[in-house]
Amino acid sequence: MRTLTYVAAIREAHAQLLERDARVFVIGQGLSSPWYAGGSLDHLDRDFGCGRLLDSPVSENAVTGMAIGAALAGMRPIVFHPRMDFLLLAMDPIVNQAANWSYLFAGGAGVPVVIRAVINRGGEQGAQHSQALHALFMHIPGLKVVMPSTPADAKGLLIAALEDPNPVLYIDDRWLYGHTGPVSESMTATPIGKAAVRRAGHDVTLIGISSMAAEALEAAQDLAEEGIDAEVIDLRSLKPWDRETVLQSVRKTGAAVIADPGWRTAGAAAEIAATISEEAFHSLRAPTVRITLPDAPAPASRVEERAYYPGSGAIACGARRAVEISGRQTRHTQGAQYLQGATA
Amino acid sequence: MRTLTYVAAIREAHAQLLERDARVFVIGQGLSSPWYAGGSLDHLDRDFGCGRLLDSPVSENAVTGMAIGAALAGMRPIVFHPRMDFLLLAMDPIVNQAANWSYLFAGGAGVPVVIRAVINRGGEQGAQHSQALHALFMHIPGLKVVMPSTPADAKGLLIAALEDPNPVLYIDDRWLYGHTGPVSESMTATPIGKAAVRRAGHDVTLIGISSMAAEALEAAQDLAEEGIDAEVIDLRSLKPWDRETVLQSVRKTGAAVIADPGWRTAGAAAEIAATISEEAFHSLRAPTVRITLPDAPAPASRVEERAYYPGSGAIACGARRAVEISGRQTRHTQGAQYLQGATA
Amino acid sequence: MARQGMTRPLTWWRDRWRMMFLIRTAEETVAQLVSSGEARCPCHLCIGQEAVAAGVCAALGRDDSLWGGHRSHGHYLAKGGSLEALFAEILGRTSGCSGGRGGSMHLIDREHGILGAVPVVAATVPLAAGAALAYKMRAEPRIAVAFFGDGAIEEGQVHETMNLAALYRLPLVFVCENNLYASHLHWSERRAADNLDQVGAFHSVPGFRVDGNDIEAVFQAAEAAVERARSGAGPTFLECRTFRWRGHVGSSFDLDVGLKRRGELAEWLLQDPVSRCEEKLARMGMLNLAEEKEIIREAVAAALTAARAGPEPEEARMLDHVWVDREEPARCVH
Amino acid sequence: MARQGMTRPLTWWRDRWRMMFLIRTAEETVAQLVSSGEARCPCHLCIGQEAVAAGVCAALGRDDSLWGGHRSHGHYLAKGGSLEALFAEILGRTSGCSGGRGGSMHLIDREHGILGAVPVVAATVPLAAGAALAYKMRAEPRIAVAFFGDGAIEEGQVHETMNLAALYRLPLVFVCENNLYASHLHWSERRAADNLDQVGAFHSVPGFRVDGNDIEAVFQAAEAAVERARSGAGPTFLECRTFRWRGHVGSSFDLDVGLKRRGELAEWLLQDPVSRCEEKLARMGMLNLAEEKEIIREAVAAALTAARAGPEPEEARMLDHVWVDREEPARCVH
Ligand SMILES: Cc1ncc(C[n+]2csc(CCOP(=O)(O)OP(=O)(O)O)c2C)c(N)n1
Ligand SMILES: Cc1ncc(C[n+]2csc(CCOP(=O)(O)OP(=O)(O)O)c2C)c(N)n1
Ligand SMILES: [Mg+2]
Ligand SMILES: [Mg+2]
Repeated sequence: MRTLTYVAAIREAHAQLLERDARVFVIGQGLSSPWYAGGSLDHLDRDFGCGRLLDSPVSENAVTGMAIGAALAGMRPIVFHPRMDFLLLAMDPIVNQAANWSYLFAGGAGVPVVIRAVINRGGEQGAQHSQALHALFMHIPGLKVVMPSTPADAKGLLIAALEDPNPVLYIDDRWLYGHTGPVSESMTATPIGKAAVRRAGHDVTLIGISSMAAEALEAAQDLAEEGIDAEVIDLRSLKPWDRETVLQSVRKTGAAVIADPGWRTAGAAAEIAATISEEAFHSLRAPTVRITLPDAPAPASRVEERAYYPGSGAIACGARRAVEISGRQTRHTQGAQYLQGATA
Repeated sequence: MRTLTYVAAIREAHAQLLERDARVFVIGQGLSSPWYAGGSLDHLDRDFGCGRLLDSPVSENAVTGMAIGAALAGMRPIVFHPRMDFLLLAMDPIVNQAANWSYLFAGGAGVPVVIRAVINRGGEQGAQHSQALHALFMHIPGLKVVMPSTPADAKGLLIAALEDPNPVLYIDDRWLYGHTGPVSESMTATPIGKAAVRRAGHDVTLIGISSMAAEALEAAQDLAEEGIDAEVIDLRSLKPWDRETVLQSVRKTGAAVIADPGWRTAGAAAEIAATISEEAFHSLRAPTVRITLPDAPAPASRVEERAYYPGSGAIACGARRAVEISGRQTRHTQGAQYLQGATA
Repeated sequence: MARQGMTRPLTWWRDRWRMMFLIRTAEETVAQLVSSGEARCPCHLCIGQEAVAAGVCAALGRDDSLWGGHRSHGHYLAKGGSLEALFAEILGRTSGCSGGRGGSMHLIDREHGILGAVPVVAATVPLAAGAALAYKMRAEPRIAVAFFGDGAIEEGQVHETMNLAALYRLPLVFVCENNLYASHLHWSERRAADNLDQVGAFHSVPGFRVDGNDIEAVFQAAEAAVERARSGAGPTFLECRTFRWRGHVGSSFDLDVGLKRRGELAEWLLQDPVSRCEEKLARMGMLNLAEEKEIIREAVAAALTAARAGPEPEEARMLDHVWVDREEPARCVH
Repeated sequence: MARQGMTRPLTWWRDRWRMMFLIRTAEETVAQLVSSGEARCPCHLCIGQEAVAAGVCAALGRDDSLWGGHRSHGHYLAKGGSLEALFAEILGRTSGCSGGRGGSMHLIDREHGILGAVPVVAATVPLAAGAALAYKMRAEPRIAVAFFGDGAIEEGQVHETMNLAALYRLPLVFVCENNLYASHLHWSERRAADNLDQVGAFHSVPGFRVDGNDIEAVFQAAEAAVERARSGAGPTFLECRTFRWRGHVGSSFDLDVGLKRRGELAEWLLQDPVSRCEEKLARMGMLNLAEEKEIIREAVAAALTAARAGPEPEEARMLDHVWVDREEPARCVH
């Protein structure tokens, strides 16, 4: 299969969706700008015309509401927010309207809208231009939330989001835009609600969300060198999330590390940790570790930014701790015992 | 001490705060209406004048922003939202502005604003007029969140919120307005971040939030009759929350039930459950039970409403389950064994 | 924009009157249900404002879409919604237009182009614009109408929507029912000037002030606005001045709520849109409406009886429809 | 509102020029820091727009408060903010005005009444109104000024705030720097008409259009608006028409961004507010500004040197100030 970057995969998904279905259009702030979409929408306006790429005024509330209304009138809109921070201006249409609509009217009307929001952090942008607010939306009944970590899923989940008859929040991360991977040329949806086991392992389960899934995979490689065999799950969907895959893995490994690019308190990782402790209570041999942002807004200075965003190192560290407490016989501990025996 | 209702305690706190400090004022939608504030602000406009009780147009975003600006200019505003649902229109000022301000400017400016929002549910009002969205705010660094369950704390936490130099979200619940209890006539603050142990017990810890703390206390009474001795903690503050009190109790009882008036997924109860499983892992003898709303918007019909809102019964049920799994020798199990022995 | 002097046939006046009288009778019935406690959900009655719903909807086609708010019983009926489904919804029955899930404040009937009424103030205004955008993109001759109150103008999203509607020349009509109050607050407690018809001027949305208790004036203004929208010329704003006879919510008259409501109500009662229409009918020779009234009253009573027979939801189905499970087969025009 | 014909002394013109030249020089310095990579945070330069900041702030007292947005270096300097603290902030030093926590887009200096500039478009507009409310409640003679761009008008909260400001007669001045673009979009891609000065009309906020590159015109309009606010007559809206020479963000010129930017820029370069002020000074006899310029350039260079010497934050203190721990002792006028 050919290789694409994450950003090219997003762009291709848009192009193919626009091509396939006349009901699809994109609306939002910055569609045609050289900055806002980071290449993910490049030239779509040229290829499909401004009539289907509406680069809108700065009116997050009304623009999001319009996308919802258009969806209710038979279109398949993608409403674009170049930063997730700006969703805070569109909470009424997203949470009060789109999320409730199906339930309110007893299924009489779904809202097939895709709300695309970008985690656009780092670069000393500071607290109002760095937020990863996915946990807020994970809490809301009636929404679906997806967070692809690979180019294939960046494409596949956008397709799935668009095909879903419900409001789906699609969250991509600028830090992943340069990542490469195989991407099908055809329009293959990644099923919403299904996690992906990126690496099988026996000693500990690493559950990664969005960019942290990629970091978890890296951590697993480092851990493997130390003889710790980690299973890596890329959650991909946050709502609904794939409890079965996660629980099955944790029941096997007995220990879990959750890596989440959001804040700690009442975040996505809390839900997963709580569920694990409820549903895999008797298999769990060590406390679940949450690797998250600290409970602080994003700083601007690079020094503080470096300390603020955890990566594969922190995940590996958490995994070592979990494995140690779990008392599992890993190749790592077996080796250590063997050496102890040899020197005894 | 004299007895007051919860609603009278809120009103008294407002009156005393307005009386004591010329910097205090109240702004928001519905202050002087016969409906919106449910008696919690009755006649304050008459007693303190419209200059200090600004019954505002329906402009949640700008009104909340104004309260924040006034706080930054030396006032001590209380901005009132008669339903928590309407906070969704004021997320930018609350989350992007007020919560970030101190951190953004390295402590150069705090935002001493109280954002008061009411959980106003039931009565067949339906999905957009029933929400308990506290978990969204618990996730946000820089905010404080309090949820009194008793008349004394309804007064004490409003005073504390106002005295705090940070933005504090004060959430009261209309279902508690008629509850009565002793309330000090003086202005005694309830410390933010301190839970209250409402009942000491050994077999299981019931942790209640807002109205669910009252339900938990009721559940404990029922459980006591069955010989289960529950400890009841009223969390009172959600952010920061009192980890120490909760963990100390769970380390003692080995089992916990969290009763939260919000949705389940990624809610407040998830954070508490996750923390318990991290920090009291080796003491925990049963999976923590979360008693929450189902992951569904609020229905309107009374039949569905009845099923939707859990109460003391569900809490007691969860507690029995936890106690049973924990294998703890309660008076209940001891009695059963005794009887078994007697009949053997 | 008014085309003065046009004479409409008696049937036109009779049909408008029928709709207004139907709304009035239905609302009085709801008031009784509220007073008796049989209806438990919050009900915001439009008694006194019937001409706005009836007049605007008379200018709409079935394919045009309507969006409303918390006070939308009249909009729903005028656009063709079923009386029984309305009562059933208010009584929390699964036979309600929203399956008993919404109550009075959440109404829908997609087959009649009622795409949704919900109680967050101003919430459906951008949604209506989105529907209008859909029609425009598909080059369909439909238009969308957003009904909202004077209070909604205080919400920023209405202004955002006006700009977007003008920019994209959307086939949209903004209908503001200015009943001078938002809940307990008189307009003068919420704005510096009484000029709601000017709200769109800045955004290039032409605005007109209409006597909202004059069914013909409302219809004329709506017809012109609808025509403008349908022709591709863009959105129009209508301020329909009116007054609600009952209180903000429920069946009470709120006589002591608000600045000067008691006196205002006395004056507005003289402007009853139903009586004004009856006078017109009388002038045109239709003097006796007793039989007509009886037919409508019976229809309303029958609808209520049928609604009462509807089943209450089953607890066990409480979690249905959090999500739409699949694309519903296209069962309606929208 | 302009008081035509008033002759201002040479010193007035010289002081205004000094401020504009200071802002220009500082911004050119920032542009270099961005180009060289020394400044890493997003910087939105106001080169070409200096007269708005300098003109409005000349009409303000130190106790008056200023609120800004993403493009606020000029506002900060004109209101008295420290050059060194600005550079230090941009370079992420703890000696920065925001302790290195904010970078270019988050500026504060409470001692000079700069209560905050943050990059969420329109976010500080309601905050400014809140400050104005505080002054009014305390019967202080202060006023608040909100600076924002033409794009901010598209955010509903600005309209909400205008209504509230008029209703409460707040001592507030809205200053809209209309540079014709919001990021890459020309006004004509965002609105149906070029009429921003009309935005307040509906809300009873008088509005004036001003040549934003004419320092005297800006000052006159601001002075009148400030006087109106301070006298208790309420808010005023000023549309200052101007143009940014550099691109939306960073040091590039964005020549190929936007509908017709290249041609527009060529025309607007001829309207350079600094040169126009220099011509005026020349006409008044002050022909040689070389020495003046040198002094300012040296001050800017010295500030940069001092800023560069500031310490970077310590990782270990990253969690400080999530909350304010206690009431800070009143260390400033606000
Ligand atoms: C966003 C929001 N804020 C506040 C409310 C509470 N509320 C319900 S109706 C109403 C007044 C609406 O007044 P108006 O728009 O004039 O409609 P009317 O009731 O007069 O028909 C308010 C403020 C709400 N429903 N939604
Ligand atoms: C709420 C919000 N939406 C979008 C953005 C992205 N954004 C940053 S600057 C800008 C344009 C602002 O234009 P204008 O107000 O005219 O100010 P100018 O840049 O021209 O000075 C936008 C849309 C933002 N910062 N905040
Ligand atoms: Mg009204
Ligand atoms: Mg601009």
